[in-house]
Amino acid sequence: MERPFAITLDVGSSRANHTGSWRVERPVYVDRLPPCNDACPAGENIQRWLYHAESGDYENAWHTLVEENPLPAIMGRVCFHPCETACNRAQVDEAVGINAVERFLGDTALAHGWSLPAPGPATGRKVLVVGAGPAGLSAAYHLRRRGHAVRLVDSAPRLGGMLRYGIPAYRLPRDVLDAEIARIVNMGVEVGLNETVTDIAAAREAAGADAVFLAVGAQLGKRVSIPAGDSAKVIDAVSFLHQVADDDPPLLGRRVVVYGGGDTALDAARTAKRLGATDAVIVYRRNREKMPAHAEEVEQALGEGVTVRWLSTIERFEGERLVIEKMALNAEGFPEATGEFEELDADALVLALGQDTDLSLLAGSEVAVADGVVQVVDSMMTDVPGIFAGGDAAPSNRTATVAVGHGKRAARGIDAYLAGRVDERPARHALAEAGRLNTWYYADAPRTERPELERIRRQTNFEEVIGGLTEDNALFEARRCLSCGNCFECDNCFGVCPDNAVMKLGPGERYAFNYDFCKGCGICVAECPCGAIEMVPERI
Amino acid sequence: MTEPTATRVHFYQVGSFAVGNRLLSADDRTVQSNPARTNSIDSGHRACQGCGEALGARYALDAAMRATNDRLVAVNATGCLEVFSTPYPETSWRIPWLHSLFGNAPAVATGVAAAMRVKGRDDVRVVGQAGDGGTVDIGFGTLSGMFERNDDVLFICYDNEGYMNTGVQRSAATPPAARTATTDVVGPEPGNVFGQGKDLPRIAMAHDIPYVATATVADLHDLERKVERAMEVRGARYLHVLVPCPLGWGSASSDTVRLARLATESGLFPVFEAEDGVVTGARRIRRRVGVEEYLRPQRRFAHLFNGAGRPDVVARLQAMADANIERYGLAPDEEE
Amino acid sequence: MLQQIEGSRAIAETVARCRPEVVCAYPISPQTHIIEAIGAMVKDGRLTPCEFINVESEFAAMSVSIGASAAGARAYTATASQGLLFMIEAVYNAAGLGLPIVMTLANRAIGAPINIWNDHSDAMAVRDAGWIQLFAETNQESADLHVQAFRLAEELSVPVMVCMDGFILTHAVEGVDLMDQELVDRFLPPYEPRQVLDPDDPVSIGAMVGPEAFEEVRYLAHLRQLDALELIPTVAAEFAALTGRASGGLVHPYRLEDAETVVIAMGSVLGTIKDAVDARRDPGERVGVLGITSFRPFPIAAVAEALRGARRVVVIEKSFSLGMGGVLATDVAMSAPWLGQRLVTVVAGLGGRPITRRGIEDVIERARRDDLAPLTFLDLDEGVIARERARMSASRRSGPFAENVLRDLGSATEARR
Amino acid sequence: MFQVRFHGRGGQGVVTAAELLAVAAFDEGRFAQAFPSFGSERTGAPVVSYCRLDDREIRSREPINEPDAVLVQDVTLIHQVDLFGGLAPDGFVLINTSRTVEELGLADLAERCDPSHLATCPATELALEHVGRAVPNAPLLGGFAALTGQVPLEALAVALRERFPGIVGDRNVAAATAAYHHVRAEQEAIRAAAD
Repeated sequence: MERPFAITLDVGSSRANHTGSWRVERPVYVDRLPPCNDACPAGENIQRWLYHAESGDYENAWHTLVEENPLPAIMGRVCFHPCETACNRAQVDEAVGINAVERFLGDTALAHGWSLPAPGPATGRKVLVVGAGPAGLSAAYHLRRRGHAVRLVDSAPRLGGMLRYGIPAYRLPRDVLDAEIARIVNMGVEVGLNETVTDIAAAREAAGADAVFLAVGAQLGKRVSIPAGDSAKVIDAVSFLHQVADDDPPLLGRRVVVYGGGDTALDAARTAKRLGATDAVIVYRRNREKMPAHAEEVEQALGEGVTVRWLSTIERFEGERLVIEKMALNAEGFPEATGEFEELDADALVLALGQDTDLSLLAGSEVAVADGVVQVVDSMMTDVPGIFAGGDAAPSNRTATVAVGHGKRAARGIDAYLAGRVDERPARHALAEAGRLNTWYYADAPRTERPELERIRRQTNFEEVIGGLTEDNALFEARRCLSCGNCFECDNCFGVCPDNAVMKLGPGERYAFNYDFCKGCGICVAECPCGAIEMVPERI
Repeated sequence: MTEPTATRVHFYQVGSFAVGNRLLSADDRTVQSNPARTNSIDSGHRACQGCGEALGARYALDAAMRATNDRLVAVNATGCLEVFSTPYPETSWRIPWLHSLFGNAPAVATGVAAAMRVKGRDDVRVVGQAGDGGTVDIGFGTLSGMFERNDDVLFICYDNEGYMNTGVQRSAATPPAARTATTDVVGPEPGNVFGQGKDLPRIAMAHDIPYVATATVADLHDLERKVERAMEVRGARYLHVLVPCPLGWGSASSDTVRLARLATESGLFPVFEAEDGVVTGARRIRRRVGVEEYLRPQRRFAHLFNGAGRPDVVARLQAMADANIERYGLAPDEEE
Repeated sequence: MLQQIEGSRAIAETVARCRPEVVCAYPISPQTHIIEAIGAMVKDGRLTPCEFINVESEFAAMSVSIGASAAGARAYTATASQGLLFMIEAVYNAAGLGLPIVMTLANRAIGAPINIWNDHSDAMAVRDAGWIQLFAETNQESADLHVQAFRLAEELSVPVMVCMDGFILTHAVEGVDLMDQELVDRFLPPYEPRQVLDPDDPVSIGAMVGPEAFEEVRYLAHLRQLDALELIPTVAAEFAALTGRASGGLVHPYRLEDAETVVIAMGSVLGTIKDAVDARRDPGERVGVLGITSFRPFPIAAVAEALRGARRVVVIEKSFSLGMGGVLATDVAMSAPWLGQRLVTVVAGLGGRPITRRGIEDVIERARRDDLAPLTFLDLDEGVIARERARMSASRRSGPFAENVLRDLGSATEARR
Repeated sequence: MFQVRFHGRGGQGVVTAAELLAVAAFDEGRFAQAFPSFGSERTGAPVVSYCRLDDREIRSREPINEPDAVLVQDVTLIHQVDLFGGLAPDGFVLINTSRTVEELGLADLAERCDPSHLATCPATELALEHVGRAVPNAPLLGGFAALTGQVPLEALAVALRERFPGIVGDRNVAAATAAYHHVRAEQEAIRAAAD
C-alpha cells in the first residue's frame, strides 16, 4: 500500500535507530561461584547438578554430580554438608536440602543401575593407592577416568575404610556402601585386600607403580590414662565400631558410658544402645554449644534415649562405678575443674577421644610428617616426588567428604605429575554473595525434611534412621535452589528490558545482549534473581 | 478476595514471579518469555533508559496480541509513549497503531471498534492507551463517555504519576508530597498537596463497566493474566498500570521494576481487579515494607528525608498505604 | 423523488443513502434534526449496517469519526457553531491524517454573546484546517453536495464539510428531489481507504514529524486541495449527467455575461440576491451574481475568470475577521487583484439578522453610485453604537456591552410605544 | 562572534552548561545567546546545546553549524556522534576525560588542531571530588575559560553561584576553579614543550 508521506510509517522502522549509542555502561553475563560449590570439600558443582535435577532430569544430574564425586549415595548419607551451611537460601528461609537430593540421586542411580563414566584411554602408567577408604576410592575413580592403571590395597578384608569400619550401618546401609564401591572397582581397579603396606618405597616398587597415593586414614583410637580397676571394661570407640562392623561386637553390658564429644562418641553411644544397652551415657567436658559433634547427630542421639553428662570429666573407673568431676566454663569458654564429684554406674567405658594415623609405613622415607599427619602441597604431593597423600592421613578436618575431595585433587596432581605438567587449577569465579541476589523472585518454599524412622524402632536395630526423599520431595527441594551466580534461564533479563535488547538463545543456550539497542539502564542486572549479570563501564 | 497472594505457581522455583521459567509448561509461561512474542513496541524507540512505560506497553500489548491471536489495533494518546515511539521517519510499533490527539484516544478507539463491528470484523479488538495525563486529566471526558457507552475497548493507562513528556508537571495522578515542576518543594506544604487527585480505577468501577484492574510492571504474570481476562470480555474495560519513570521520579534507571514492586508491597499502589463494579480480587502483599522504603530512592520525595526530614508527611503517606491495605484486604497472610 | 421536506430531513435521508457506516451524534442547534433522523433510521434498521454512537461532546464526535475512518469505515457527523469550535483540534487532526470524513456544518454564529442563529463565523474559523468546505444555496443543493462530498473525500483522502445555513435551510420545508438508493450507489462506490488500520498490514498512523519534513507534509496537503479544484467540477459534471442537476462545482455564476456590478456571496443568501439582481436587471442594470460553492479550496482561477469584465464587485458575507474585515472578500481580492478599490465588502446577516431583497437592492444601488465604504455593515444601528461608546467613555464600569445594547434597544422600543 | 557547541547526553546538564556560559558572558557585559536543540530523545540519548558570544547584539537565530569551540561532556559519544563536524580550522576542543586525546583514539583530531586549542580535563572526577556528584558541566566551563579566554573564571563563578545558591554553588565554583587550573597547566606544558 502506498503510504501517506511522513504521517504514516512502516512497522519496525525504528530498528534503524541504534540506541546503543546512549550507553555509558554495558551489562555482561557472568558466572559466579555458588557458595555451596565453594564450600563443598569434594568440589562438587552442586548448583549445576541441582539445575538438572530441577527439571527432573535426574540421570543428567547424577552424571554431573559424579564428575566430581563417585559416591553420591554414600555422601548423601554421611556428609555433614557444609554446602547447606553456606547456602544463600538460609537467608531467605532455610538452606536447600542439598544432601537429601544428593542421596536421592545416588539411590536413584543405584536403583536404575546408571554407570559411571568409562575409564579413559589407557596411559600405560600405574598408580598404587594405599587405603580403600573414601580418599582412596575417590582417587582410584579419578585416576581410572584419566586412563591410569590403579592398584588399590587395604589392610582390611573389605573395601571402604572408615566408611565401613567407622560409620554404623544405621547411618550407612552396607548394601549402598557395597554397591557404590563395586561401581568403582568395576572400572578396572586392581584390588588387594588384607594387604598391609609396611614400606612405602618397597610397595611402590613391588607394584611397579609410577606414583603412590597414601590414604591410610586415622585408624588408631586415642587413649588417655584413666585410673581403672582390672575388672573395668574399657575400649576405644574406633575398635568398638570396627568390631561391630565385622559382626563381632564386644559385650559391654547394660550400662555403657562413652567419653568424648565428637561424632564418633555419638556413633558409639547409639551403637551401644542398639546392642542392648539400657543406659548409653555420654560424658563430655564442655556444654552442648561447644560440642564438636554435628547438631543433628546430637538431636538424633538424644531422641533415641542417649543421655549426656555435660561439663563432666571422668576421674576414675572403679568396679562398676565411674567418678566424674563437674566442670565449669571460664571466661574464655574453657572447662575448669570445680572440685565437685559425682558417681555414675557403668559396665563399660568407650573412649571416643580422637584418632591417630599409623604412619609406620613411611619409616625410612623422605616423606615429611608433622603433627601426626603427612605434609603435602596443593596437588597433595609429599616431599617425595610421585608420593601423594590425602584423607585423614593428611592435614584435614577428617570427614569423608574432605577425603573424597583429596582423592580427586590427588588424582589430578598425579595425572599432572605423570605427564610432567604443573598441576594448575582453573581460576575460581568470584563468589556469588547473597547480596547480589534478588530473592524476590524465588517462590516461597520452606524446606522439605526427610522422614525420620520411628524412634522406637531405632532403639533396637540397625535399620537406617534417615529415610530418603520421595521423587516429588526431591524435585521440590532441588527447585528451592537459588542458582546463585549462575543463569538458570528464568527469562527475567529477556522480559524486563524496555528496549528488547536481550536475545534468548534457546534452551540451555542462555541469552546474549544486543548492544545495538541496549541503553545500559541496568534493570536486567537489578532484576536478575541469581546475580548473573553485572554492569561494566562502556569501552571507549 | 479470590486472588491468592504471593506464590501462585507452587513448586517451580520462580514460577510466580520471574518472566519465564524453563520448568513451566509453555502454556503457563508468560508471553514475554516467548522468543516469538510480538515486541509490539520494538527496539530503537527513544524512551529514557529504564523507561517503565515502554516496558509496560510492551507487556500489555504483547499479552493482548496473544489473547487476540494478533488481531489487535492500538490507539495512542499524545504523550511520552507516542513521541518516543514514532518520530518520523521511524516507528517502533509492530501492530496497527493510530495516534490522533492528547485528549481523545478513548473516543478514537471507540471509532475504531465501531468500524470493526460494522465491517463484521469482530475478531479485531481495540486497545486505547495513554499516560496518566491523557487518561485522568485531558482524556477523562472521552474516557468516561467510552465507559458509560460500554464500547468494546480495553483502555490502558500507563500511570507514571505526572506529565513527563512536557518536563514533569503535576497531573491528577501525582501523589501527595511529590515534587514536580509545578509542585515545587517550597512553602509550608512542599511538593504536591494532600487531598487532591483522582482515583481513576474506582471512578471506572463507578461506571459499572465489566472489568477494571490495576497492575504494575513488577508483576508480569498478574499483568498478563489481567490483559487476557480483559480480552475475554466484551465492552469497556480499564487497566491501570503503574510504570515508574526514572526521569520524573528521580530514580535510578535500574530501579524501575523494583520501585513498582515497592509501591505494591508498601500498599501505596493497590493491585486489584473488579468486575461489574465490584472488587473481585486483590493481590496480597508478600513482603510488607513501610512507605519510606519506597519513597527514599526517589528524588521527588527527597525533601521528606533531607536534614530533619518530614516524618509527619511520611506518616500521612503511610496512613494512605494503610488505608489501601484495609480497603482492599492487602495484608499478607500472616498478618490476618 | 421530489418531495416537500424539511432541510434537515432531506440531508438525513440523503446521507443515509450514502451508506455511512459510523455516525456520531452530539446535539447542537441547528443541526440536531439531521442526527436525530439518522439515529432513528439506524435504530429501526432502515440504515444498516451502521453504528450510531451518542457521544459526550463534539470533540468525541470528531474523534470517533477519526477512529472509524482510520479503520476503514465511512464516517459522518454533523455540528454547528460552538460545537465546531469544541472539536476544532480534532477537525485539524482529521485533515492532517487525511481521513475522508464528511460533516454537515449547520452554520451558526459563535458566542459570546451566545446566539443560535445563522451566520458563517463557524465555517470561517476552520477555513485553514485542511477540509474541503462546500456551501449550499438550497436544500436541494445541500442534499446533492453530501453525495458529492463522500465521492470527493474518498477520492482525495481529504475530509469534506458541507456548509448549510442553520435554520434558514436546515429548518426550511421545501421541495427536494431525493436521490433514490440505486442512483446514489451508481454515483458513490464503496469506500476504499488509502490507509487503514489492519492487523494483516500493520502501519503506524499519526507519527510525530519534525522540522525536516513538516513543510513537505503541509505542502502535500495543499496539493491535495489543488487537486480538489480539478476534481470538484468533474464530480459535479458527472453528477449533473446522472441527475440533470447543476449542484456543486466551484462557483455558480448568474447573469454575469455583461455584468458591470458583480455581487459575490455564499450559501442561502444567494437566492435572495438573485431576486434582487433580477429586479435590477429588468430596468436594464448590468448586474450579476457569483455564488461561491467551494470556499476551500478557493477557486482563484474561476473567480478571476468570472470577474474579468466586472467594473465593481460587492462581496456580501455573513462573517468577518474582527479588526480586519471580510474574509471571503480577501480571497476574492487575491483572485482579482486588478479590482483594487473597486471591491467592497458588505457584512450582513450576522447572528441571524435577516437579509432582505430590499436591503440587497439598496446595496447594489449604492455600489452603482460608488457610495459604499470599503467595509460596510448592512443595517447597522448607528444609534446603539453611539450610545454604547458614549457610556464606555463616561464610565470605566460601563457593564457588558451586549446586555447594554439589548437594554438600549428595549428602551428604544418602549420609547416608540 | 564566538560560537560554542556542547555535546553530552540527556540528563547530564548540557543545556544548563550553555545557559551558564551565556549568563557569565552577560555578567561581563557581553552579548550572549544560549539555546538547546530540541528533539524526541530522552535521558541518555546524545544531545547538543549551543552558545553564542559577541561584543554586540546577537540577532542571528540560525543553528550553529560551524562552531568555534566544541565541548564534549561524555567521551562515550566519541565514536557515536560527529562531534567535531564543522569545527572551524582554528577551533577549540575541550574533552571531559582523564585520558589523553591519543588514548581516546582521536589522533586525527590532534593532528589537525592547534595543540594550544585542544585540551582535556577530568571534569567528572573533579565534580565528584568537589560537588559530590558526577555533573561535569561546571568544571568543563572552568576548563573552557582557561582554554579560550572567552569568559573570565570570576564571571563563571558569579553565574554558578546565581544558579546554585549556597554551598552547592561554592562547590561548583571550586570544581570549575580546579578545572581552570588543570587546563591552564596543561596549556603551559604544551607551550613549554613547543619552545
